[in-house]
Amino acid sequence: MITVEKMVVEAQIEIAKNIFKLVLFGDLVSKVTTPGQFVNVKITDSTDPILPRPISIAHVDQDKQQLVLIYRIEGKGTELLSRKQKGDVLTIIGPLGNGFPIYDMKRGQKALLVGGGIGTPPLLELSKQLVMRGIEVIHVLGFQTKEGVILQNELQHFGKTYLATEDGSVGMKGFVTDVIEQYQITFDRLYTCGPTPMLKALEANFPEKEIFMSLEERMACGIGACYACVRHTCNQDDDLGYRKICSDGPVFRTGEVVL
Amino acid sequence: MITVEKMVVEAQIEIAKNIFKLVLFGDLVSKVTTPGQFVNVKITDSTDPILPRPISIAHVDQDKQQLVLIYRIEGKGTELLSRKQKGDVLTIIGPLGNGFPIYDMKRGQKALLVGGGIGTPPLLELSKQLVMRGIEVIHVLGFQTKEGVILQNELQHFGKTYLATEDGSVGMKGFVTDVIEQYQITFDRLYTCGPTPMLKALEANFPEKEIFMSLEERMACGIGACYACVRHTCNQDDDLGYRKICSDGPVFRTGEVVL
Amino acid sequence: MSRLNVSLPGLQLKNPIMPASGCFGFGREFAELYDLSTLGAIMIKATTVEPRFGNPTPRVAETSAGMLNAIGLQNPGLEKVIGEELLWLSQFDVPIIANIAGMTVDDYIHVAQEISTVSNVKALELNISCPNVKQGGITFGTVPEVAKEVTEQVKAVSDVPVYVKLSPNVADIKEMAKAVEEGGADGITLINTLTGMRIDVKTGKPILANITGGLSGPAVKPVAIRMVYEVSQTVNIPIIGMGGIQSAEDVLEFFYAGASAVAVGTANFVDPFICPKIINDLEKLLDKYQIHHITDIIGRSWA
Amino acid sequence: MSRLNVSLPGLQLKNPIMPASGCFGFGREFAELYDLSTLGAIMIKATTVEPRFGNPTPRVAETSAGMLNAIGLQNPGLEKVIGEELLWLSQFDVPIIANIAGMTVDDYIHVAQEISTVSNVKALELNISCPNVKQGGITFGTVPEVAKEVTEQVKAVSDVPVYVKLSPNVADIKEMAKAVEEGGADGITLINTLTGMRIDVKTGKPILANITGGLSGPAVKPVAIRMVYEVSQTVNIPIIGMGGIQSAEDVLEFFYAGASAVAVGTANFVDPFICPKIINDLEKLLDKYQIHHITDIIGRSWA
Ligand SMILES: Cc1cc2nc3c(=O)[nH]c(=O)nc-3n(C[C@H](O)[C@H](O)[C@H](O)COP(=O)(O)OP(=O)(O)OC[C@H]3O[C@@H](n4cnc5c(N)ncnc54)[C@H](O)[C@@H]3O)c2cc1C
Ligand SMILES: Cc1cc2nc3c(=O)[nH]c(=O)nc-3n(C[C@H](O)[C@H](O)[C@H](O)COP(=O)(O)OP(=O)(O)OC[C@H]3O[C@@H](n4cnc5c(N)ncnc54)[C@H](O)[C@@H]3O)c2cc1C
Ligand SMILES: Cc1cc2nc3c(=O)[nH]c(=O)nc-3n(C[C@H](O)[C@H](O)[C@H](O)COP(=O)(O)O)c2cc1C
Ligand SMILES: Cc1cc2nc3c(=O)[nH]c(=O)nc-3n(C[C@H](O)[C@H](O)[C@H](O)COP(=O)(O)O)c2cc1C
Ligand code: FES
Ligand code: FES
Repeated sequence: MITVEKMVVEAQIEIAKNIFKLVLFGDLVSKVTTPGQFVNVKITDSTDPILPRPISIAHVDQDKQQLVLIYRIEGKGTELLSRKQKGDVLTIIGPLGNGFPIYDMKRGQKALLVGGGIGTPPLLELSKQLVMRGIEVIHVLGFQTKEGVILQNELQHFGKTYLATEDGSVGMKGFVTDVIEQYQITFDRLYTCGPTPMLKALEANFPEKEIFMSLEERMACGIGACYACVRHTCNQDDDLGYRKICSDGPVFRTGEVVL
Repeated sequence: MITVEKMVVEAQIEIAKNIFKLVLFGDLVSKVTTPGQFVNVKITDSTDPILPRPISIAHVDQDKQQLVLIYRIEGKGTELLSRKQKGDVLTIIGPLGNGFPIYDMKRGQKALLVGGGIGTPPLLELSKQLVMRGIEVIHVLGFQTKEGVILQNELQHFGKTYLATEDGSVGMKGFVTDVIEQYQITFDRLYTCGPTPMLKALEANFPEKEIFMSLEERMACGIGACYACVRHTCNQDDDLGYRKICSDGPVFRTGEVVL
Repeated sequence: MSRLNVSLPGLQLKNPIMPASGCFGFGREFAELYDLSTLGAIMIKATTVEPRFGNPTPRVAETSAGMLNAIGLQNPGLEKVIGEELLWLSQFDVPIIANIAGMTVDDYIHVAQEISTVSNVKALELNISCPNVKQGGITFGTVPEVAKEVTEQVKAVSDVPVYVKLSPNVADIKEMAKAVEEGGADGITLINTLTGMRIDVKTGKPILANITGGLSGPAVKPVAIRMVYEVSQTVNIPIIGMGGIQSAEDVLEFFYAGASAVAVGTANFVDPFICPKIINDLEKLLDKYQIHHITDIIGRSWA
Repeated sequence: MSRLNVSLPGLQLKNPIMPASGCFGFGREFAELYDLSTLGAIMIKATTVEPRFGNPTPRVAETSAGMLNAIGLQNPGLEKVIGEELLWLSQFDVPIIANIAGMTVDDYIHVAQEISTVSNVKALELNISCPNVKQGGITFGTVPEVAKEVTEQVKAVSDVPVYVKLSPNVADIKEMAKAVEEGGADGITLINTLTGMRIDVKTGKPILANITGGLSGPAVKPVAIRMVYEVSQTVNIPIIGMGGIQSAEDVLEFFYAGASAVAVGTANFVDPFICPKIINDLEKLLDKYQIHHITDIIGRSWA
């Protein structure tokens, strides 16, 4: 059930250059069902900026009624968000979308989680929940440089974690696909979130594998009403011919929508 | 010299229902020359609201580099202003306008200061400076009800202070003009700030007296550039035919501009 | 006794608040949030004869106090709208205003004829002004003669009253309003979006794939209020006003300007509960300003 | 070597930033704040043959991310503008663009003829679009033939290049631009304000004494960008763009859209130091985005 709630900021920490971890408290947490869902964050009560910002839920703690967002400063909205402090209140619309399917994986199976840059956060909750269900997880994370690396330690906790950076400043020099190849990583299913070129490369490299990827698009409503965030389906005979990233996704199986 | 400065909020206190006293700290204070000048307060860095709000300078402390604004919540801007707390920063444009002329009054002369409602604040600094120059001051303040009364104690400190309220809940029931008549208050010069009907009544009741009144108008620039705040001159043969309230005023001698 | 009910051609509204076309889909998403029967009416997404995918993405961009959209009239087409969406909506006690669009006059006639026979469709809203449709659509909304003509032809086939939605991208809105009134319109809705554009400073390229889009939100409210004020004094048919409404105070502003009901668009994206919230606040605001009935204040700002 | 200098008909600009007409008076107030010679140019307040007091107050109202004004072309009249204001301005090393207005074509001719001979006036800006002048003024700005005609006649008498300032209150800005280009305009400035209105919710009455006013500020920027984008690809004369500029980033957006220089209006009221601030920031922004010279990016958003 989607709700609109004034959630309270419990903490805000800069975990890497311009990347922040925001801990929010409120009832809305109890409505979160799957890793990979997101929320729409209304950053001010004013009209500047007017639209809410979609941010993935990185972590949920039902006992403490907390959820964690991890975001990078991109423009005005995220910059303003980064100035919020403990005790401040934010209007949150959510939880939104359908997350990563996990219930059909079987104990003992192996999941590869591939994160690219600021696409990594939703994999944290996913990894936790997979491990809780007895799934083996391996992480491959790609960043541009050392400075952008996030969540390595946290994910390490749940499973083996490889790193790649484009400039080689830490981990392997190259892309996530290079890491997977180099270490000949095998898996039953691949979950991923990150920039489109990365998603395309993964899709191309593992045409026979089951891959679930979380997508992004400019949004307005976040709930499926405005048709801002549609993608064509790959299947031309599909009854609808499109999917909305916000409400049908943001997670899709490869082959469902055109990247 | 007009400057634009980020001034620091040192205190914000609700001194009557919806009326606040805001203490600001900064260099700009040293530029204030006359009681009755005002500042333009940019309440947020955002575009909501976009225009700065003109507020009279109620009190200046050059030693502490402080100035005091006293304002009532009228709409969005003043409501947002009232939420500012110690340590917050506000962009202030000022000092603006020409205040009440005081240097031509002589020691021992008697000044009557008449304030109507939220027009009272600029009289505080005026009263202080007049007294410092050896002028005798008498205050007559008019409010709608007891709840709206402000600055009575502060002004009392400088000179005799009479009160009128429309509903008679405190002081004399009636208007400031009733008080002046009732107590047969005499004076050499009258200074006033308040609603236009009050200013008109004073002008009509004391046609032979020297009266200086502070006026209000919707403003944009506050510095004389946009022509938003003009009034016709009473003298039809005046070279210009108009005055700008922001930069030629806000204080005018009666008979200079049409009320 | 309600102080918010309003009677307009074809429409008995419990209250004068309705979501604007294109900002509420066909209501399904909002039905999970609140009871749609609380709404005065629902203006459904523009319906065309054939299904339309619309424009490539990005389709939205943010602006100061507003947003641009270039959805491109995406909709499942007349058949599905009638067979699925309107049928589904019939479970709610709420009149539907069917927003219809097309590339040709024949398209309009076709959609109007069929959709106006559906039982919960109580009025049509002729979208002659959508700035995002490239093939000719735009001229419908800016040339009085053409607007009049489409209105006449749609009126001739419609089973229900016809409201014409005007574009603000014109030099003289009164002229447009008079033309559609002459064409037989039962009411006017305005404003649709102003054509605008944004460029990404990082890339130097337009943000919207469609390059230009329609500007909506609080930024356009002063233009909307002005047009409602002008049109309401020019024609004798009622106006449903819209453009930047975010609060019950904004609703009053539209009524003072001359509107008889209002629609809420962009604000649904900022707060999905905004319509019930406004309905709720409006009643309180009538008390505050000692207004007996909302209809008492229509056009109060006129000289 | 400057990376900000721009050459336009009649104008050698140190930088492409100038205050917009009506938002800077005749510069006197700002001269007390900073050296006017730092500006690219100054567009002075509209000048008419006779002095004008303008409209009754209130003349301004705030809107979401914008403001309405109905100043009504207040100015001291041609004689004083030349004899006092322009003379005073001649102490600064800055070209003046004289914004001229009138009720009749003869008025325009009269003002143009005289003001264009003043030595620091390097160009005229024909204000055919001021929405606040009631007597006929408005139609100048919305009918292509009339706009062309005024342009021709003013061109015929002017000693300096003529820029025509277009009104955004039209259905097709390209048509207007073509008309004034045909009329001989040396450049186009746009946009003037959009006509809007606000009503005071407490009283139910219009806030502006003039009822309607011109909308400016960030709210209108998307409309301005769209029009600069359209017009710059339609005509072969340069454009000075304006509408909602608040920052150096906004300046880049206008250049990408196709402007060759820009004017800053409303923002001068929000921060009187905004023009020098933008000039200062712009240089840094060129570094950030690795732009060699500001003129390199004119029209970069075009397909
Ligand atoms: C489903 C989803 C989940 C996301 N999760 C995260 C996350 O966990 N962490 C994170 O850092 N970022 C995430 N993003 C991206 C994030 O929404 C944008 O970085 C953010 O909206 C930028 O806002 P801004 O005001 O800082 O930038 P501006 O450029 O000023 O924003 C202007 C407008 O563009 C939109 N916009 C800009 N960039 C993007 C983008 N990449 N995707 C969608 N809209 C955009 C904004 O929402 C806003 O409407 C997610 C996006 C989506 C769609
Ligand atoms: C020279 C001068 C001195 C002033 N001194 C004081 C003071 O010391 N204390 C105080 O409480 N008020 C003072 N005012 C009035 C004060 O400026 C307004 O109450 C305030 O601007 C209202 O802003 P708002 O956002 O709360 O109201 P809104 O109604 O939301 O404001 C909307 C717009 O209208 C303008 N506006 C609204 N009311 C007024 C008004 N009465 N005068 C001018 N502009 C107005 C605002 O500035 C803003 O641009 C003064 C006004 C002037 C011109
Ligand atoms: C995303 C979006 C889609 C829209 N789609 C339509 C549409 O299909 N038909 C239509 O007539 N108007 C459409 N509009 C215009 C709105 O109905 C409304 O006229 C306009 O947005 C102004 O109101 P607002 O400022 O409250 O949004 C759309 C607006 C938005 C923002
Ligand atoms: C108070 C005010 C007065 C104006 N007066 C004039 C004028 O005299 N002549 C003119 O051509 N434009 C005038 N304008 C329009 C501006 O020059 C400019 O075109 C418009 O405001 C858009 O720019 P902005 O959004 O940066 O303000 C005026 C604008 C404002 C706000
Ligand atoms: S953002 Fe509105 S439908 Fe997806
Ligand atoms: S407010 Fe601009 S001239 Fe007075």
